[in-house]
Amino acid sequence: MNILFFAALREQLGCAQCDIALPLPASLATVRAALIQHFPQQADLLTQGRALAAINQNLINDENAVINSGDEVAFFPPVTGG
Amino acid sequence: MNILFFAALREQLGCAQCDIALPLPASLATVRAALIQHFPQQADLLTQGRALAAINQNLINDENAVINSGDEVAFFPPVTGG
Amino acid sequence: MSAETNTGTEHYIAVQQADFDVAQEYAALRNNNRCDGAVVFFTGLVREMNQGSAVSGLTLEHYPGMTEKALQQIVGDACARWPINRVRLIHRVGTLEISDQIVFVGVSSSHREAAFDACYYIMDYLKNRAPFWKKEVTGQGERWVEALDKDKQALNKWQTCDD
Amino acid sequence: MSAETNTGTEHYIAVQQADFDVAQEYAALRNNNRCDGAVVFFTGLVREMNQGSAVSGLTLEHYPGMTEKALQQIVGDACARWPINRVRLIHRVGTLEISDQIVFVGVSSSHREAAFDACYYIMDYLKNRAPFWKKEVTGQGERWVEALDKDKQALNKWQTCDD
Repeated sequence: MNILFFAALREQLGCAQCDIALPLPASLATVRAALIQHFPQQADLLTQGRALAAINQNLINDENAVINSGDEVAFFPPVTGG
Repeated sequence: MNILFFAALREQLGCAQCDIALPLPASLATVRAALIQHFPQQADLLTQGRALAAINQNLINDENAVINSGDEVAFFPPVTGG
Repeated sequence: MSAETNTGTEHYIAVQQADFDVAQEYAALRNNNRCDGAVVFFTGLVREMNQGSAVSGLTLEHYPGMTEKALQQIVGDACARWPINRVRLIHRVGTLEISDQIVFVGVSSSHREAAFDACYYIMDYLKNRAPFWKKEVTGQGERWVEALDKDKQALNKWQTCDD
Repeated sequence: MSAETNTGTEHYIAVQQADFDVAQEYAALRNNNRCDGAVVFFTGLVREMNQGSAVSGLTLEHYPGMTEKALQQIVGDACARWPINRVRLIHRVGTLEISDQIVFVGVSSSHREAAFDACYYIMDYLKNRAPFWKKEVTGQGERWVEALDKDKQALNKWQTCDD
């Protein structure tokens, strides 16, 4: 599955997106854990609270939320607009 | 002493100001009572709450406030600007 | 019928018959202002419907002298309460038509909280403490606008423990 | 990098690099609007000092697509909660300098309470939910702005019993 990154997280991971092999559907928690395994040096930046998650462009607070094949998934730092 | 009136109260009393003979200093309550005696037909319009009072252009809520000779005194309805 | 008063270097208070230009007021809040990140402003307009009747216009009466004093007091109180940098407050008097501008309150501050709260506070106190009175022209003739309990109650949100 | 969306007849939401004109936005809230007696607007500007450092400019990154969706959601929620008639919301992205305009939120309503509350609500939620990120240029180099606890806590004022 493809995952998008933005802002500081994009810079810290060194990429705007990455592909992770993972059977879907999977929970947000599972995807986050796989992401941490994929970027072990940046594990702390990817924990819940430090990295927010969006599924299909909706902010998701529930780590049990289900990600299906074809969903657009993104991780990014807390927002600072306005 | 001279007393100024504004807005609806000015129209209802039929004058923008009036002169009332009253020994000063006097309390706001005393001045209000004298005013009611001067305009018996409009007594209800002049009661506390219906007619606000200002002394030297400051809104006064305390009926015990003292009015001295030379003070500018005004009565008017609750305000409706903005 | 026009009075302009400066209450400090950065505040502007005016009571006037003339209309005001919001773009010009906004520029005055923003120009050469490198420290403020937030501007909040309010404008009050003449509405067509008020207290159940169609209105075709209104006249604003005021108490010259006391009006300016009351507005200065309100702005001063807001400045004492919040870290705001510039305030501009203009209230019109005289004859106005539907959709005409009545009042402008603009506040700049480093942060949005102070700007929002101070602007709202100034309007709430103006509604209760500044000696202006509206007389509306309706299909049934002229009538003085009644003061509303909800405007009095609006002040409750600004009560603090030491009031 | 520009997206304009109408969420209903009277609302306007845009994410754009271009600057906006407050006078034009105010006119759009006010023109042919005989029922609204109150307009409240907020503008956010680039401040020279932020989080303890002198800033010479900033870059605003966003998540295209999600940004517009998040802003529509916030405006829709405000409209469901307060009787407001027109909302205009513009947020800039890209490179900005000191004193540049970042964001505009304008709300019109019959009465001031709804206009003030809805405008403030939209800004508070935008600060927490809309995917924008600021990167500042300071004397010590570039840095991403840190999200603040006070912005998160600002949402508490909008909590209701049935939330």
